[in-house]
Amino acid sequence: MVPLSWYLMLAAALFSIGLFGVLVRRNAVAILLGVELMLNAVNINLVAFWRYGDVTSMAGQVFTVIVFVVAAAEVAVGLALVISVYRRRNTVVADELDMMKW
Amino acid sequence: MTGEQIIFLITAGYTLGSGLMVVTTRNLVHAALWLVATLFGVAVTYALLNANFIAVVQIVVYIGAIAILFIFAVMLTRKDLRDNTPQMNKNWWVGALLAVLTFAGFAFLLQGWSGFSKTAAAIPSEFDAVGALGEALVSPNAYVLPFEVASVLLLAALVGAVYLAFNKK
Amino acid sequence: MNEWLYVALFLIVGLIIPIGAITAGFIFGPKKPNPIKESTYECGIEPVGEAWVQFKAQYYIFALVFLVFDVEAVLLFPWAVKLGQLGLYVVIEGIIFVSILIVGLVYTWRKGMLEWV
Amino acid sequence: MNFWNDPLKVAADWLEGIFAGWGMDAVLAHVLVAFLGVFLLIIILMVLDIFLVWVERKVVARFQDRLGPNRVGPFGLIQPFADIIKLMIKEDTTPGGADKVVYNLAPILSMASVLILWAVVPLAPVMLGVDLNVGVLFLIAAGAIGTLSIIMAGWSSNNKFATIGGFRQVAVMVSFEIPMLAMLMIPVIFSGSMNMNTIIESQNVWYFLISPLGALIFLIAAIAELGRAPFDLAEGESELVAGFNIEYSGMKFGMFFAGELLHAFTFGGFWAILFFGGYRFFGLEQVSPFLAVLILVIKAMVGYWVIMWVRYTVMRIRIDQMLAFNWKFLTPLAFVLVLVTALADALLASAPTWLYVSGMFLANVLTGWAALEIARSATHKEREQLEGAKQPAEVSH
Repeated sequence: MVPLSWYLMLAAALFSIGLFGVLVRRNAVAILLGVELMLNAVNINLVAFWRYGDVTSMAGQVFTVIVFVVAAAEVAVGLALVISVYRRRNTVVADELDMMKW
Repeated sequence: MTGEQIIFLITAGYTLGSGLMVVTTRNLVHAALWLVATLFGVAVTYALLNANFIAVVQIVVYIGAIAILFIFAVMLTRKDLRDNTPQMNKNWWVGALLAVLTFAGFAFLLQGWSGFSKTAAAIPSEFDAVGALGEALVSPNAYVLPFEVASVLLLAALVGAVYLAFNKK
Repeated sequence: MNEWLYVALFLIVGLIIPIGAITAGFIFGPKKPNPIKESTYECGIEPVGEAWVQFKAQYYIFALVFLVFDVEAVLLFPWAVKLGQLGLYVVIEGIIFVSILIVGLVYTWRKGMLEWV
Repeated sequence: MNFWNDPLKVAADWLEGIFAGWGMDAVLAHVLVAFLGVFLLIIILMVLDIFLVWVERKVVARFQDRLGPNRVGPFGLIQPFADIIKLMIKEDTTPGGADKVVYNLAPILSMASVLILWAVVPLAPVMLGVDLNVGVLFLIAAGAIGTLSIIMAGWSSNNKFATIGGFRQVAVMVSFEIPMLAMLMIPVIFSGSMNMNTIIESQNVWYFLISPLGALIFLIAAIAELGRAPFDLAEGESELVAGFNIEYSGMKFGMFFAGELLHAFTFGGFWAILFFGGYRFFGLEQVSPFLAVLILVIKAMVGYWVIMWVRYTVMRIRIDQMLAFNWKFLTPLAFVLVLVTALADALLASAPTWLYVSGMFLANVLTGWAALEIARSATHKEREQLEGAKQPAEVSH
């Protein structure tokens, strides 16, 4: 039997990988890819807690489904922003998007 | 070591390995394809956790829609696709350090938690998870409000994204 | 173990069969590559430019609308399962849920984003 | 329990007994037997797939008033095997600059996404396949892998026609996935389950009779999902040369081709399962599992024939027409139909069967008629706007 800790560690590792991607990538699309990894790590936790807690209480699965919705919305708007910026500035490198800095 | 544990370890290794490829691959289309591989591994994890509905939805929504959207977006912004500039920040090691510290922090925090190495009880044989999820999503004293708000959120995302991607100025 | 084991078996066999077929093709087929053979096909003329053409943003819009409705439809499945047992108010919830998103479709339509050209 | 009533179980028990006799672990023996069963099923499917090539060519020949393959073997039956040998001994070229791994992975995934669909197909009352409680969504999940394989094939070929063809195909496939998802909800609403077998078991009246419009929309969406005419713009020879698979040759092209045929047959089967009672046919399925499988195959063949009939009768439509048709007509209609069905189901819940069926049928017909009327008046208005003022009276409408 797999103990809960294994799933939690998997989720933590995946979250850290996603965080690494978000922090170091220069391309805005790649940063969003990292965000997806982090959201998935959260979902693994939610489903694991559902399975290892009270199975008849569906809160874990409901929240997972809601996270799917949030992820979809995030990707839709995030990528639309990237495309919009690309059409105006002709770049998707996050460092060069410094218009709002001053 | 039981068969289930072996399957879990293979899945976890596969998921984390492809996750690492997502954040390190230079070619963005490859990164998106590695993301698909990671998402598939996560779907297998859900299947191992007996969350059938979530596992299938993971594939339908993430691989079927979100990954496709990513690939389309990469093709639309393709100027930076094959350029020779570095794909990572100059001080990437700070990010790496932070990520490792985050992981260590999680591990440390979880280690002290009493329920950390809990094992799962068997699912009751007559339990209908999909039906229970449906009931939870629609019954007024459970999660009907998040269910409806999800719709509003999707509407906002659609309107916002359409507006953003297409305001011609 | 659960029923996904059998799905995994289907996946494994489903991967083995095409890999085997392609490998057989690789073994039996001749292998005499040359640059002309390897050049990409373009209606009989020399390939012009590179293959990574710029795509129009319309592809993104359709994928976007698809994503939103995909998530919506998936959310409706648990609703559909429970429909027969819970009565009329569940149907009304579903109607509200769908109509909110139809508003989004109408907005996209009105903005002229559902046109291909 | 004898072989004719439950062949799979008898064979599995027999084999497991043999493996146990060799001193094998019981779980391992079970998995091994299951593996062999799956392998056998998929081999049968591949042989059927080869046979489908002949069926398709013969049928299209009849539609186009030709004879079709008739030289190799009786009625040309050996023709597809000759084709296979040709594909196998053909050179497998990889275009220069192609992304090799992705390029080779795409046909494999394309075929696998079709084969894995058979995991959830209930062949007979005792051969349920995988008894998955989310079987209906599994259909879409496998389709997602297929979509991905097309994007991979188109992108990795390093050919602009392949890339554009692949992206167009994917845009159409994902668009038509929405009405298909919505129409999958209709059997789910009636049966209260996403399990394929429960859906079949609860079809005392074919769902086609309860929801004819749903069956029709599902068929249209399935044809688009398959990328067949009239929605086969990926193969638009005049515009895109051959679409996403232009650079593929030999067995890799064969995988795409065979995958498409088997996919069509599979969706014929799913059409039969979801709307025509699957393996059920007036109690005949209880006689013998073999008869039940035969019934399912015949129904799937009929579904496949309908798909071919559409393919060879209707002309190809343009991508803008296709997407407009989907998003401005089919998707709203599909969702309205789901809501109408849900509402009628709730209202007619306590009605006797005949009233329920006729009420549902009427609701469907009314919805379809209203949708057609709205579309007609809207297109008339649009045409008037485009063509300016009304034409002289002698032009009939």
